[in-house]
Amino acid sequence: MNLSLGHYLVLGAALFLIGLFGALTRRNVIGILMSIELMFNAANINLAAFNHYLHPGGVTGMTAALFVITVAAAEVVVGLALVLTIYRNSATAYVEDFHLLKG
Amino acid sequence: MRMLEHVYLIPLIPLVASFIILLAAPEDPHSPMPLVGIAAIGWCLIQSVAIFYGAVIGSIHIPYQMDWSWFSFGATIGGKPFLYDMPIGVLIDGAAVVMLVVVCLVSFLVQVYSLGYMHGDPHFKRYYAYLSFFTAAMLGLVVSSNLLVTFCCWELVGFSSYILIGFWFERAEPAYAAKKAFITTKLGDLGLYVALLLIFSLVGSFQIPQIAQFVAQGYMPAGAATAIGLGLLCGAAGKSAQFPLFIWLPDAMEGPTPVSALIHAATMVAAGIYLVAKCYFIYAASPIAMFAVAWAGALTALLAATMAVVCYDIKRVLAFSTVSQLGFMMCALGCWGYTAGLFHLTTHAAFKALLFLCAGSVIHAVHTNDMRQMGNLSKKMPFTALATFVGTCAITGIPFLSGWYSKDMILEQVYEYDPHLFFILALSAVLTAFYMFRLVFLTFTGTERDLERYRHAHESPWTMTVPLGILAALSIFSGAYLSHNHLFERLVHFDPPAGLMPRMNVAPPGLGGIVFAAVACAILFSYRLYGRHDFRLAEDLKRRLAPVFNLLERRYYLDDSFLALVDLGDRTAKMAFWIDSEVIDRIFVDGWDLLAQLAAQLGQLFDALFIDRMVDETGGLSVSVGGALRWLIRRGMIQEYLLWTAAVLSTLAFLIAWR
Amino acid sequence: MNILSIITFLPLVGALVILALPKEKERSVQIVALLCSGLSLILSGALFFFFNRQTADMQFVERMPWIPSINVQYFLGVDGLSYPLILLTTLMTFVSLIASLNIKNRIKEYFFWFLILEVGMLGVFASLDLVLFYVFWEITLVPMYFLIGIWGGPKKEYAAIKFFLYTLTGSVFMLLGILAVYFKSSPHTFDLLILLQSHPTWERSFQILIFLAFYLGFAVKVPAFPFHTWLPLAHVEAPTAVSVVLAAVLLKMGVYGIMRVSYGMLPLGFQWFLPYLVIIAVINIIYGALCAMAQTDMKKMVAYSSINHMGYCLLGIAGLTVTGFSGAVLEMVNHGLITGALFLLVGVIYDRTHTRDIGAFGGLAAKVPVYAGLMSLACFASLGLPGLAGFWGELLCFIGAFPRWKLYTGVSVIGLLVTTAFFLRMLEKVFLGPLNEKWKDLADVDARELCALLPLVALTIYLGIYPKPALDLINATVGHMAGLFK
Amino acid sequence: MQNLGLLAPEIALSLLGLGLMLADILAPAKSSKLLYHFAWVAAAVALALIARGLSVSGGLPLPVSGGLWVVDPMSQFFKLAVLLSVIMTVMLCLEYGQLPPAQAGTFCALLIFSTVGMMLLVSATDMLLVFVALELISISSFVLTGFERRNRKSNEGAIKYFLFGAFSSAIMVYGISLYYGATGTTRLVDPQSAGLWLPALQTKSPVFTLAMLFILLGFGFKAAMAPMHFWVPDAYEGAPLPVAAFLSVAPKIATIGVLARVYMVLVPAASLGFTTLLALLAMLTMTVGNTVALFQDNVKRLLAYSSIAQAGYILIGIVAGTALGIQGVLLYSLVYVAMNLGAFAVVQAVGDNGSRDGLGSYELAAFDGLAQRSLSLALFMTAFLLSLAGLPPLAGFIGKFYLFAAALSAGRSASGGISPAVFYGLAVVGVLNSVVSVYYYMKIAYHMFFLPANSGKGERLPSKDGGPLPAALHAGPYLYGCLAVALAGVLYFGIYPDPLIANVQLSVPHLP
Amino acid sequence: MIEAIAFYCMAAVALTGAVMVVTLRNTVHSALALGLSLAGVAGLFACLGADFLFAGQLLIYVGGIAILIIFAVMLLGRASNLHLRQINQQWAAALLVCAITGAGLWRLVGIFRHTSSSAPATATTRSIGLLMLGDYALPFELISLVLLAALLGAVFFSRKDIS
Repeated sequence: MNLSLGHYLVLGAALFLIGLFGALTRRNVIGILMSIELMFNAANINLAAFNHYLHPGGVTGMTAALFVITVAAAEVVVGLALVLTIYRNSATAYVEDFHLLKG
Repeated sequence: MRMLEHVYLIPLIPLVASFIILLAAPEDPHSPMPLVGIAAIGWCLIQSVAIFYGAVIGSIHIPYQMDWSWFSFGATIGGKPFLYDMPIGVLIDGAAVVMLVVVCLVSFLVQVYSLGYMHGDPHFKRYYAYLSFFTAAMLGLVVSSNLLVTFCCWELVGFSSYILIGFWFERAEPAYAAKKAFITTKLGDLGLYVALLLIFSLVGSFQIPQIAQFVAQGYMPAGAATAIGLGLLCGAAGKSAQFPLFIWLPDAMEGPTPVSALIHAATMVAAGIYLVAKCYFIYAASPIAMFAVAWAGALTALLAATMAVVCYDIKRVLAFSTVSQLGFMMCALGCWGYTAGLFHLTTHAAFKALLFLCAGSVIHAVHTNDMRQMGNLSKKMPFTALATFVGTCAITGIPFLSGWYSKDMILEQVYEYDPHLFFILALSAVLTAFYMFRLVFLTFTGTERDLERYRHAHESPWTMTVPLGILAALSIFSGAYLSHNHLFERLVHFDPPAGLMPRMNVAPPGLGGIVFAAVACAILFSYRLYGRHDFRLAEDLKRRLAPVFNLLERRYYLDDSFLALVDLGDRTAKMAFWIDSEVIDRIFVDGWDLLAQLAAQLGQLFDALFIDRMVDETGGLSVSVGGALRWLIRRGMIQEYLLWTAAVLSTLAFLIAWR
Repeated sequence: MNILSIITFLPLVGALVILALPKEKERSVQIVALLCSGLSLILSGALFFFFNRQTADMQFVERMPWIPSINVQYFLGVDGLSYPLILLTTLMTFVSLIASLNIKNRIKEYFFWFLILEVGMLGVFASLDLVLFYVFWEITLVPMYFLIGIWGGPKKEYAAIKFFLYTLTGSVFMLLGILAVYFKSSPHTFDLLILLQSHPTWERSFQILIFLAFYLGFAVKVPAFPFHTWLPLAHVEAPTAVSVVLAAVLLKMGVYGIMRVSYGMLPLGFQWFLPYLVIIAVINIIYGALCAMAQTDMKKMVAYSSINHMGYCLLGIAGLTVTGFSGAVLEMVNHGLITGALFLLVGVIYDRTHTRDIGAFGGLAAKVPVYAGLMSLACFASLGLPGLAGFWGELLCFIGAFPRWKLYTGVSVIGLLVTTAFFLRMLEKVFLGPLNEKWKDLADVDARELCALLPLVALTIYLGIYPKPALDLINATVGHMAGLFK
Repeated sequence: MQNLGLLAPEIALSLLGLGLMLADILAPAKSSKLLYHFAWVAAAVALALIARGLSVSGGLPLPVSGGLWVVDPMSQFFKLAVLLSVIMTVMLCLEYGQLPPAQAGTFCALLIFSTVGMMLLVSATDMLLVFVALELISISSFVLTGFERRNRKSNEGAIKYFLFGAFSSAIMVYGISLYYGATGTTRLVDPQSAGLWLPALQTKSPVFTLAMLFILLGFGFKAAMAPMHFWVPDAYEGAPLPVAAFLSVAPKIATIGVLARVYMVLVPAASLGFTTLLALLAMLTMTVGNTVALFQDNVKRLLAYSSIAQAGYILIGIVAGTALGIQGVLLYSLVYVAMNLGAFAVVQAVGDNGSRDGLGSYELAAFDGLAQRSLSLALFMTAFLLSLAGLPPLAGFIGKFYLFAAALSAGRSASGGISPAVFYGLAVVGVLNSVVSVYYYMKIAYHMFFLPANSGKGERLPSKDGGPLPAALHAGPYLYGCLAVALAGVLYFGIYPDPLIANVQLSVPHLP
Repeated sequence: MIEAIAFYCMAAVALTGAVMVVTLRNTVHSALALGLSLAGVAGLFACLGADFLFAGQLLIYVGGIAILIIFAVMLLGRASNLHLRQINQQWAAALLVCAITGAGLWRLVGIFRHTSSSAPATATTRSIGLLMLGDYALPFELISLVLLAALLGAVFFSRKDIS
């Protein structure tokens, strides 16, 4: 059997959905962060797969994926720093505990 | 002096005088300012008499008309736009000439009389200002050539009546009576108002000659003429206290008695009659309106007379009598008796003013209106008694007194038109004789029933008796003078357009004699009941006819109907306001409220669906759209935010992908 | 000569000067306010002698581009419809400012807002460009909000926001209407005079829709049933002088708008709406009067009587005759003067007794004769006694409406009776009868109040006896307007 | 490579931002104010460079396109607006007491970096550039939001903002990947021809439309468009006030700029069949913003909801998609900068006055009797609020006027299966919303003018010494300067908007 | 055939890791699973012939981000209580949302079900480098600012108050 673009897209979509589910349900901030990383990865798979199957002449998709990886890294850095600060202030990393601001 | 050319001065001089009196001097019970008013009206009297004299000897030509431009406004009649130049002016015809004399004369005498009657009143000066203002308005009504100006004066007359009835405003009753008078007459004025609108929409002018011409040329549709006629009648019924709007007049007796004499006997209440006469050409074009006038008059004459029979308040008896007599006039007008009606108006002015002033004199002496507390006053105030007797004879129609001429003329005219009406009027005439003599007997003869009051009674000062004398003289002689050589008929007559005059019956000779016989019987009956020292028979009769008496004393429940009407108005008002504040306001202003309630329900729905959320919900249910939307964010949970977002996103993605 | 601009913006200058003055200089603030609005009054009064009464054209026109990109102009001008209202505005503002001299707290802000309000009102009547018109229209809202909200009665906040929201709801639809008209016209323009002539090419359904949008804006202001419920509340809560301006001028903006914009620009829509308009007018007249009758609060009663009187204006307009239009304009002016006086008078007694309950008084005429006299005069003028100004406006409205709406006019005459009834009842309960001992030390009107009242009373009498000056201003314009509708 | 000279302002600003970091190290902690001055000077320099660029090439630079970015009047317009808002924000920071002075350099640098991101964002015509620029803005904003490190509200606002931001950028990236799949490039314009490049075959393909939907939501996050608005009130309330002011203005209009470029010009929403969708979102945005704002007692939060609603109004112009719509969007964006920043400035003057704990002083109750404490501040606030509500003669009115006009004109010329009712309905919902908005704007006015300064209404935190609040309220010169600029804009553009409109109109025909 | 086996293996690794990330109670384990999943994705990149990307993924993601996260989780220590459930109560709703999204995405998959590639895998590093310094120079430079900003932020949050 031959692998089609569909296979990769299914995989990407599955990863995206798992990430989405995690982002919506994990109680821990870091858990959410990790889930979001999964969503980024889903996008990266898409980019690479599209590049390979549909636009094999260029490398735009892969380059874009690299940019995404970098940006994701930057986000994680800030996010973790933030989580640590909050943890220092209020000793919790569960998002349910963040409800000072509401309404 | 060119009296006629300066006839416009007649209303203006009292008007100016009124303002001078009102503004030029401070309030003072002994103010000399009334002399200004008397002087003004004196001048008017001289001028009026001069015009009258000129008209009688034919040295001046009537009708006389003179107009000035007042203001203008755009109008469209029959699709044709034009700038209507509203004139203000005078129109002096025979009726106006006579009315001028009547009004000026009575006004003059009443003002002189009031010097005595009102002397020492804290608002003495103001009283004269009001009187002068009234006179001005009334004279304006008489001389105006413009129906709208007439209406304006008509309203101002009503206003003067309001302030004069309520002159002693510190007491509650006059205040109430004044209001009642104004509102009741205003009710009638609505008809007049609509009639005016109708006239203008058809004719495009308020000028009486132009309207007359319009009618004469046959442009006026019969239906419109009827409507206008009825509208005018409505107004006249209010002002002239015709059935069923006469309820205000008895109450109006709360005002000072000279005021009653002037306004509610001689002049203002005659304005309605005068108005019908002034617009007689319209009635001529509408048999229905004519018919209505006749019957309204006849009914009024009878009903008022019956009510007078049971009344003990001397002024109210006179008031009912006035109403009844006005009914005579109205009926006469309704029976093509233009001359007869106005003739009676003229003579009635004299003797009714006389009677009121006499009553005033009596009240001045005994300080009560109740005839049951009087009696035998002829001993104390013979002149007044004599004057009253003269007046009573005149109104009763004792031959060769003024009332006899005019009433006879009416009865004849009415009989010729419609015998049914004649019988009603004849009956009224008989009743009139009865209750008027009842008044005389109760007041001036018999025994003194209230010794305290009797002891203090005294004859009035000359300022009051002199006018009485003059009026008494007029009551005796005016009829003879005016009917001599058909003087009045020559002066005041209406020429019906050809073919409009209905076929008439011929009055049998001796009709007057039969009526007089009946009247004489009534007088005797009255003497039998009230002329002696004991009233047993009267009491007995009263007991036997209790339901009838009751009905009459309650004034046929018309007052109650009026009150019920007022009450209905109040209720309607309250209901309207309730609707306003509870319904319309709710819907249209606090429409948000409605939305909010809906939203609250929505919020409840949410909670029902996500029942576990309710556990956390500490605050009450949200109360608006915003509340419902806010529900999404109320807990401040980031993942809930994400969920909502993702839900919308997923739905949209699904829809767009598969569309 | 930019005379109209000067008249309109003089109060703005005053407002800015007041803003620059320190809070403590209360006397100067008052003087500046009176000076500016007085000057505006004098100038607008001076126009009376230069106003050409023979033409229906706009006069004293000022026109310059304002936002040329979308063809918005700064376009002012007056004709017989707007000039009387401008005169009324300057007069009533001046009078109200005099009456406001007894305001004790936050004087600077008060006069500032009041002058801004005057700018808005004058601008509405003077502007001939729809955008400009709308701008001025909205400018009136804000000062009113503050004037009611800060210096008002117990429920002032609610009244203020109710007034604001209610009026704004109406006017935003007007804004949409303005835009729709703009895009409909070709070339696109907001020029009212051009728009007044371009309607023949607009289809009926469009006109009806746009008419409704405009009507919503105007009807709220009039206020026409059923959009009137803000009015009693606003009036009752507003301070005296604000009530005066509200009744005397702001309500007129609605009627003016209907006459100027809706009628001329959207004849088909207007025609479509006519049967409803006349019914609304009748409801306004009778219902307003009935509601007034149910009141025990004098101010509220007068407020409802305003609804009743605005009904006459609407009736006159619905007649579609030149007489009706004259009547509507005249009634606007007269009602302004009379109701202004009534509110001032109610304010006078409220200042002294802190109650407006009709039942709380009795027999005051003996105690305060001048006040009683003035009040009676104003009441009788309001109920349409001939010889006072109110009569003529009503009469002309009725005459104008009668040919087309015989039945409705006939019915609405009942309004006259009810009006009489409640005014007389009020007079009876407050002034007549035995004196209520509680008020035996009541003082009569003082000089300031008299200063504010006398011009109104004098004009009421003058116009009642001799309405020619007012009618001459109006005639040419309304004649032209009525001719439009063929 | 394209002419880098066109990017001179951005480059200069980045360099100055780097310089700021260096200066932070060198400058002593005491003179932190100096860094703020450095920052606004940097922004002013960029501003001047843009202005110079506009003036040398005969008023307007020719649009350069076909690459990753364009420099055209529209982009320059937005850049000017962004820079203006940055300068005003720095002015606010100068008066704000809650920022740690030691970290002024970090703060300013982040501010400048995010500004660079915005400037590139409005110029971008490439999805990748858009994404990176957006991330630059986001990451800087996250940090800025949490800048009051010891304040738990600030922390919480930052983390919520961060999570929401990361989540939506993940979705957006997924969208970009689909976009790449559908088109084979990340460009929004055709590299070969300088004109509009619309992958004609692709617009109806689900891949492309889904991509555009995901990207739209990514933009929606920054522009605070419902249903991506949830973070807004929390982040604004938590953020230091100048940051909240900045966030409510600069990123929002920059995103609006790119949104307009993408969905009006490059890939018109109508061609995607997104018109109804966008209209619905616009209505939802307005309604959410306005109705929820009715309930707010915290002024920062209230203004946050108000800014959501404002975004909804701007969306009307984008939905209309006509030239008039673009004009409206541009116009409103600039006007919005002035009025919203002005409003926030007053809030800062009131809320930051005296109390160091930063809690509760942004409650509505803090505005009680402001008119008596400082009439000028109250009047300033009133002007800004009324402008936000869209009342003439203030600038907000002109903006709304244009937007509603755009909707109506779009409705008149609606074609291609789109019902005109969509546009008319949008206009009607818009005006109704502006009525609703008056209610809460006037609620602030109610507190300022109607209530006495020391009324017991609403609990107010006592000041440190427990005494009553100071009778008079004084704000510093920078704040007043900021207010004056804002008011000048609000009044000038309201009364005489023609110069602005003329410029806005000029920018329309130059769009690629 | 080998490609297919490699794909399925890597896909299994990536998906299993991903599911573990979102389901495991212990956050440390989750973080480890994340590393696994990311590695799987890296393998997929390799399958696609994206050599540079494969390297980048391994270096940055697996070697950088995943490790960083593990460190952070360790630092939080007590926060990863094992006895607490790590999935909140809205999981059902979330599942529904995911299902709907999935249904939408399924349409896309359907379009490309039979798209296959015959292009041979080539070395991409050079091309990527050229692209980054050519067309994508601007975003490339901008990325540095992004990283700088992230760095500033991280430093700011982590350092102790000077006062």
